[in-house]
Amino acid sequence: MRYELRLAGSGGQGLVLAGIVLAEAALLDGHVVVHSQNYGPEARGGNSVSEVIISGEEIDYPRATGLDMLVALNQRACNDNLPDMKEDGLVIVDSSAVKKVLWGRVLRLPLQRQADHAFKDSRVVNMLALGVLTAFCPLIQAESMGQALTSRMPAGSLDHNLEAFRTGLSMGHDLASRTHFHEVEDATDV
Amino acid sequence: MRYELRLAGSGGQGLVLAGIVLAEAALLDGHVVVHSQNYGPEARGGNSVSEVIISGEEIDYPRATGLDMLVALNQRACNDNLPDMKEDGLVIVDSSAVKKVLWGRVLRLPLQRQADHAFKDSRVVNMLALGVLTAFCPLIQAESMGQALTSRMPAGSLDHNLEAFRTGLSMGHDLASRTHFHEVEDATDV
Amino acid sequence: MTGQEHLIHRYLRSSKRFPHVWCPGCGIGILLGALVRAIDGNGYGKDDIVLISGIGCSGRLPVYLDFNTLHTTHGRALTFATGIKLAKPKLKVIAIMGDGDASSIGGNHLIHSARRNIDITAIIINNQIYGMTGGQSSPTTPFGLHTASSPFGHLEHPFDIAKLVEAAGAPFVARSTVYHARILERLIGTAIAKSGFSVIEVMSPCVTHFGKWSGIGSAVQMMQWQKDNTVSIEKARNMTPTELQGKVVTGVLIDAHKPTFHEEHARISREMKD
Amino acid sequence: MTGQEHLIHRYLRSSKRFPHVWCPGCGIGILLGALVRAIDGNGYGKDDIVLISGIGCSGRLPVYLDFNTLHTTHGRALTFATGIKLAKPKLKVIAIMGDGDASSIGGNHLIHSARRNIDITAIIINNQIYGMTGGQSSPTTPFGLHTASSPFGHLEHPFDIAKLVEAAGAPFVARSTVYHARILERLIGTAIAKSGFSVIEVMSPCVTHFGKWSGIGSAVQMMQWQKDNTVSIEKARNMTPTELQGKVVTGVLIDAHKPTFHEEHARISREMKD
Amino acid sequence: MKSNRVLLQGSEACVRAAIAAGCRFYAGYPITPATEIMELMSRAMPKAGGVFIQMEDEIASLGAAVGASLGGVKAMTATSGPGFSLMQEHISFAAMAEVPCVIVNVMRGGLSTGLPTRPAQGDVMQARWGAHGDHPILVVAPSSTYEFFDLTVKAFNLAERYRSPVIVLADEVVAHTRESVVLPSAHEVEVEDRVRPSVPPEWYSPYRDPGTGIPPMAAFGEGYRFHVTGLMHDINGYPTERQDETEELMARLFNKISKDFHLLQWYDSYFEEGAEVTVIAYGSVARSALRAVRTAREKGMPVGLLKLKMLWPFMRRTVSQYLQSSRSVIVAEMNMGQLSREVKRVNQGTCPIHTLNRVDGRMITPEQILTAIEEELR
Amino acid sequence: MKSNRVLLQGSEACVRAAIAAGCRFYAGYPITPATEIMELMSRAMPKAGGVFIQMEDEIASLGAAVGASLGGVKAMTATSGPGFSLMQEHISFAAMAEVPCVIVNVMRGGLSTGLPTRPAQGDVMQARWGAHGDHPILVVAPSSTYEFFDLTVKAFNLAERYRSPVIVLADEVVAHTRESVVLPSAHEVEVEDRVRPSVPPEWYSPYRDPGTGIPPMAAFGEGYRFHVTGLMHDINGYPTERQDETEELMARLFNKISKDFHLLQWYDSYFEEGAEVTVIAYGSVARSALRAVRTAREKGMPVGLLKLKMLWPFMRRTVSQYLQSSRSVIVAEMNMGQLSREVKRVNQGTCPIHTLNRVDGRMITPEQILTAIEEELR
Amino acid sequence: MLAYDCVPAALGAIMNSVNVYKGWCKKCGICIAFCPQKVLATGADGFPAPGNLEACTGCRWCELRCPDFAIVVSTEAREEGTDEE
Amino acid sequence: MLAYDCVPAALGAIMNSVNVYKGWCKKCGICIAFCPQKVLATGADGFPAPGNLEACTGCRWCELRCPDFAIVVSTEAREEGTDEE
Ligand SMILES: Cc1ncc(C[n+]2csc(CCOP(=O)(O)OP(=O)(O)O)c2C)c(N)n1
Ligand SMILES: Cc1ncc(C[n+]2csc(CCOP(=O)(O)OP(=O)(O)O)c2C)c(N)n1
Ligand code: SF4
Ligand code: SF4
Ligand code: SF4
Ligand code: SF4
Ligand code: SF4
Ligand code: SF4
Ligand SMILES: [Mg+2]
Ligand SMILES: [Mg+2]
Repeated sequence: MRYELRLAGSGGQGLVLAGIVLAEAALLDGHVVVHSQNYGPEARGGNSVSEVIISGEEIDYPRATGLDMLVALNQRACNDNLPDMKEDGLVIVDSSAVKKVLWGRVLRLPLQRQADHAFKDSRVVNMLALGVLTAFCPLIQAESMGQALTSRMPAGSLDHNLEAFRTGLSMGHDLASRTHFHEVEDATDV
Repeated sequence: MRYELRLAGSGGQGLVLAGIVLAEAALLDGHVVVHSQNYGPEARGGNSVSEVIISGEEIDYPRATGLDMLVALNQRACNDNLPDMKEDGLVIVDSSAVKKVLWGRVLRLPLQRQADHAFKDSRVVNMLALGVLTAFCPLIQAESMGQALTSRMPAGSLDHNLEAFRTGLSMGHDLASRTHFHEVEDATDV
Repeated sequence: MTGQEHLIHRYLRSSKRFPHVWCPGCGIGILLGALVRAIDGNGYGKDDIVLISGIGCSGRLPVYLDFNTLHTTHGRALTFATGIKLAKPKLKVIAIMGDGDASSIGGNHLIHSARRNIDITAIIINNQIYGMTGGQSSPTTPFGLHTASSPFGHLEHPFDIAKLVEAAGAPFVARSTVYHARILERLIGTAIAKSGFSVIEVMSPCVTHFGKWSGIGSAVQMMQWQKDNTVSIEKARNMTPTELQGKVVTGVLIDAHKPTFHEEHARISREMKD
Repeated sequence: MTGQEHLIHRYLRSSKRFPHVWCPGCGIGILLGALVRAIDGNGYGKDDIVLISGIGCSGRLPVYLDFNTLHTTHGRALTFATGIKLAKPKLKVIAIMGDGDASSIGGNHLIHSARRNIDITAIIINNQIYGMTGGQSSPTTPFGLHTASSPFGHLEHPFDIAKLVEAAGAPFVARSTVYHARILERLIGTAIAKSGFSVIEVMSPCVTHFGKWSGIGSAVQMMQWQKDNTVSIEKARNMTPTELQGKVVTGVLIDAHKPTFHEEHARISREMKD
Repeated sequence: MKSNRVLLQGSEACVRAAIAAGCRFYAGYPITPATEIMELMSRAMPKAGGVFIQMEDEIASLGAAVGASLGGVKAMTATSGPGFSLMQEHISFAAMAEVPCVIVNVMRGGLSTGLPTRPAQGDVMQARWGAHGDHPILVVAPSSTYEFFDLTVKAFNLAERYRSPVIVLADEVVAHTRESVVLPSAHEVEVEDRVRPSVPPEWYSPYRDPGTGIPPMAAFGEGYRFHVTGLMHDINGYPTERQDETEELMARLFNKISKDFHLLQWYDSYFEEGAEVTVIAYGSVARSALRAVRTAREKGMPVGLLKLKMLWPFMRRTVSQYLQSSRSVIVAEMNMGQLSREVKRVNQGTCPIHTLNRVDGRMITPEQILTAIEEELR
Repeated sequence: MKSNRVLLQGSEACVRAAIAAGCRFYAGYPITPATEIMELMSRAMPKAGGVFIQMEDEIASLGAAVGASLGGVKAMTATSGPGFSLMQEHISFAAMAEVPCVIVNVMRGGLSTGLPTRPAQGDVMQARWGAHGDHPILVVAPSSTYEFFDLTVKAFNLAERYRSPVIVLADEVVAHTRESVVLPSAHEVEVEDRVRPSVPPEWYSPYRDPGTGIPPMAAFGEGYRFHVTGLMHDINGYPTERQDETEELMARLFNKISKDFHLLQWYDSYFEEGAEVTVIAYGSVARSALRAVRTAREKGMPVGLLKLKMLWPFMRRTVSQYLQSSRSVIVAEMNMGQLSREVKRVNQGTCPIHTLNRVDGRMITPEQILTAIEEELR
Repeated sequence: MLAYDCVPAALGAIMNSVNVYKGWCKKCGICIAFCPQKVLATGADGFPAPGNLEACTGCRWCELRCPDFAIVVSTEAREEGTDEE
Repeated sequence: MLAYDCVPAALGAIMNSVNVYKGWCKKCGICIAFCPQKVLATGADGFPAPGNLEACTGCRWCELRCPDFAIVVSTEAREEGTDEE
């Protein structure tokens, strides 16, 4: 069993931290885990990628070989990473930033909007994403995520972030309970 | 035909320059020539060695393999270099500085004394040595030495040096005309 | 039309992707504008200018400009600049360096270029931190500041770069800030025109790292800081050391005359021919 | 018995071959004597002293003395010294460097040690030339001097090393000559006792090379030159720049206080424990 | 077990290992992708009672580390390619003066400034041959967070045991990847310390062979006053040009390590049994290789993996065995072919050697290796 | 003929060659035993209308030389081991930015400061592998005053032809020995110059392959404004991380030289006919070897000598031929065995290879080689 | 996609226009903060937008201090403001 | 072979002796040139030799400035001379 997730977006969206929290949670759940991030050509700006591999046994190759889940927060991040999906992988996108997704199992959520409006803090988009993702990832317990967040986030902003995470989680659960996927839904959507 | 000479003494006695003049003279006489000098562990002080190889054909190995002639201006220089002599090689020493020479064909000349007293310039000892050596070296013309000296010495001190050279030369010729070698003359001289 | 729009676009490399690589509010872009205006104002042709940089955020500057441009190794811009200047003395050689680049790893080349009086204009973009590698302390980081490599407060004392190059022999030394963009432009123009080793220390906000560690904060706050803490050399002359505490003194700090290395070398070469 | 005979022999390594390697009349030996008397005078034990040198004639000094001695690479003595000082702060760390060693290839470490205020005493033996490699010009060679590497006259301007390290932040800077052996000894004693980066520039005749190229000549003439061209800082203060032209100003040039790096580091380490 | 598992970047493991191994001095200069090690050290050293200093450049960093080691404190520095080039003169010094120290080189992409944020293995030959003059060197190469810990501890031990600079040759992937690992606790870590002199100071010669080839090492300031130089020296550390002394020193420098070659064959072997093709790899590429070999075995292909953990001295012995037992060998590296040259050197023509190289700043993938395996077996 | 013969030190020949080859910029820093080259240049450059500058160190020296070359002027520097170590970062830069320049390393004894006034050949591997990251390099090794002239001229030509740093690896014996030689006159020297762009500036891409692998090179300040960087770059010199562009650049950097391997087999062969044993040597050791082989032939022993004049790229082709035609090979070097590793690498087990090494700062003597030959033939 | 957000000179009295190129603007806010006349404000999209353009003196400080060459002032009649540095 | 060329303190008034160790002396002449009392002169063998030892004040300048530790002044009663630097 090997489960691969990738969070992709722009630098500054906190995806590296989100990936680490995710990895930490998986560790708490007793999994073997590897996290890596893509350092773009420039330390700042540009796209940012954070990747987590969860497994029950030693992880040999530490990079994704077929993504079970992709969270993409902008169009380019989505386009660039779709080729790495497993056939039945799940793609979660921010609905306002990602318009076109040539993929079957897609979830579109207004993550950035939620962050900007409900939280008045565009930076919590990573926590919302983590929440949604947790709802769909079979290997991660929400409690472990809470614990991981607590240990990795600065105390001052913890509550705020936890709240965003929980919001994301319920958005996810909500969606999970009513989602049916149909193949290549975007094919006509060009 | 390969003829090897070595001048050995202390740093500051001008032996490197003497060697170069010798090599230059050999060149003027149409020989193939190699000159090398031994840089001691320190740039200054210590012993100094200047070596010339004269040949009619390309010189492969550029270091002495058996000295035809050794000029030694102090005892240590003499001791250190005797092992490199060819069996029938000629050793020329400064008689006041070198007391003991375990060698058959030895010439002892008061070179330093001559420099100090006749020339009131201890530095011309190298020129005196060159002169003597020329008298005994079958491959070098005295005229070529004069020419080489002229091209390699600073104009200001040229006459002075030429004079010392000529003095050495006549000391050498003088000696040459009356020298008979007997084997290991110093054996009893310890 | 007086818009900078046309001026800057005459010099930007259209083939490079914009916006440029620097963070929002980073001072390097402002310096770039001032540099272009200074060069243009002095009337140099594009082919007359060589722009050389080391490695760092500041090192990324030359690639954007349509001059002869060279991005070298960390700390060594001035060594390459020396070679180019001597190979082609007619060229105006400008070296762009970060504070770490110029005064940490490259400190020796800086003082020797000053001593030798090589005809180069050295523009040191002093953001008081290592920007490119992520906010470590540099030789100009203030004592006590917490940074990525001084988590308990910086234990070292900063260089006064201007004083250092003066002591090393630089005949022209000036300092300004990107807030003072117009003065900066004029100082750069003067420095490039000046023959000999000229140094301009440009205080520039690293919003991302210095802003974070110093607590000054945003780009606007960092620019405000520059505005509030700058004193011109003319005013500074009448101020006491206590009054000057914590202030950045700007303007032309040194302006002297000294024969340059390539003039001297040309002299002996001429003598050779005669 | 007051003879130096006993004092120096208490410190010379008997296992080394004497006379030492330096040329007749070379000033390095005189400095060595002064250094030993200063150390002895301060009452340090032999094990308290680490003597570190770079490469050059001056670099050959430590091997003769019965301390902890380290002969490093050209220009880098201060980097090793920094490591030793921080590893063992109780030790008195003295770096012996030539002018080329300290200010050419090693210039950066010199200014950074000064800036950082590492508690090291730097003794720079300034003979204004590269002795060891045979008389090439160094960063302190006078403008115009013909040397083995400036056959048409030196085209570069010399550093004022004392001024340079002052600008870099050194809290103690002094200068003397080997002619003034007693004053030199006292200055060295003061510098070693002083906490922080202390620099002593020692003017020392390179008889063989500087003597030859400058035309000053023999050891005696070079010492005479030192005698005739030296002005104490006290006298110099009342002299005009014109009067000071060509003079070597000696004495304590800077004496300030600044916390040292290892004190600061010890402070944060203590804070860590609390 | 769960409670001991931590999520650590390779760089973090390296720093913890250094502290566990007794390192109490770090001097460095930031450079991608080795900066994390420096930053972590800036926190860790004061906490551990050691000293952290950011130097003006990499030359100074290694100089300071060697100085600290002479002061009796275990010391290290970390850098990447450009900084590693600058350290070469001092590596040669440390080898000559026999000063233990650990240098981590986190390899990044390309020559010159190259691809600073991307992985490569382009400094393998430089780690062996980058410094002037003949000298031996010890180089280990971790392939995971765990190995970064393990081999850093061992690097310190080797440095102390052999009085030698030791290089930890990591790559960007190993340094930056976070992995769940169980690290040994402090008391489980085996730590070696340099042998200190047991004789009184008067008898002490810092470079006299005690029979092992490795002279006991006194620290400065502890009563043993001695001389250290980068010049050729005699047993007392004094400069010499004597032929016998020079020969003796050079022979000892090489022999002190070569006598232990058999102890320095550090590798892991996977699917050795019946392997007709052996993949040889090290560093992060060994991870891709393992995945590829696993897949191949699942498909029934007779393939094994030899993962080298020590690169220099090159393990002729071990590699030769695999060359003899294999029908062919694939050497996969993120460079133009560096360690493969050594494999060829010791091969003596018996076994076909195929190289798989990549220098575009991307990891070699398991698919690439699998393809190569399939070609070998076709 | 007599009148053309001059007595010249190797260093003097090197300087004359540089000037004949068109060198007009020298930046350097004194170091034994390469100081003579610098001192001679300080006189020669102003006379030739070029520029001489003594820099603050070796890093700066090579930086300035590369800068001058970008300004369109042929440039060189010279140093010895410790300084050569310091130059490695800039060698890597010159290789990446493809800037022609010549670096002379007069090898001296030992690692670290070692034996400064004595000869060695300890930097052979460093010349190839001393700088970080993969890159090709060209290295020639003279064995006499004449060859120091000849190979320095050729080094400049190679640098210009391949837009590459080129290293002249001399040793103390070759640099300091004075020999009577006949040097070609200025017009007899064949000089190559870098190809300059023939297209208008608008069309010019400084790193676009024109088919030969070597892009024409414009000088700064002559109308072709372009960008040069040590980062991985595209055909316009702009930084790139793209895989295709990186791969293309790396491939071109290697291919531009490897395509000409057959032209780069520079050697002299002596007593080839019927040689059962071949001695392989280079630099001053080749002189001892020639003497030994001569003596051996006089005694009737079937021995030949292969003197290598180009060390890197290693002449696999030529050496393989000799490995095939010889019953055994002796590689003699003043190091612990460096080039012999390459001989072994290309050997593939067919021919026994014996090494003759010496690292005490003394030349290998003809007697030593003769003894080795006799042993081989016994 | 992104274009010049060009506010043309008003008719008659006011001769200046202040143009922000959103494709390059990074929303650092410097132009807004340091306009001596407080002409600029943050627009709804986060980009700077001229508020009271009438007040603009054409001093060009916004342009000179923009790190991204994303703002351009066009002025036909007025002189540039004096330095207020 | 070479030994201290020891000139002992004269009886009575003069208490100083100036010793030159020829094994280490390099004949640089510094001690001779800078003796304030001109006590030293070049001997026949080129080494420094005390000429008029009576004049010696025991100031030790000869010793302090000898680069080779080859000269030693022994003084029992007198004070060292003051600096004349
Ligand atoms: C030899 C070497 N050492 C270290 C680095 C890594 N490095 C790149 S930029 C930089 C410092 C940047 O700081 P600064 O010079 O102040 O420029 P800034 O980024 O602040 O503009 C460092 C240490 C390098 N590229 N090369
Ligand atoms: C890296 C390196 N470059 C050059 C040298 C050669 N070198 C040895 S000593 C020296 C200069 C000596 O001059 P200085 O430092 O003034 O000392 P001095 O001999 O005058 O006392 C040089 C260039 C070296 N040993 N190492
Ligand atoms: S990191 Fe700092 S210096 Fe670098 S671009 Fe960002 S703000 Fe500017
Ligand atoms: S060369 Fe100069 S500095 Fe060196 S020992 Fe001789 S006199 Fe002294
Ligand atoms: S030109 Fe001046 S007044 Fe007008 S908007 Fe810009 S800064 Fe404000
Ligand atoms: S200063 Fe420039 S980048 Fe910043 S907000 Fe204004 S227009 Fe945008
Ligand atoms: S002690 Fe003084 S007076 Fe006596 S000989 Fe020496 S220098 Fe002269
Ligand atoms: S000063 Fe010393 S070395 Fe010089 S002559 Fe006098 S005793 Fe001899
Ligand atoms: Mg900076
Ligand atoms: Mg000097």
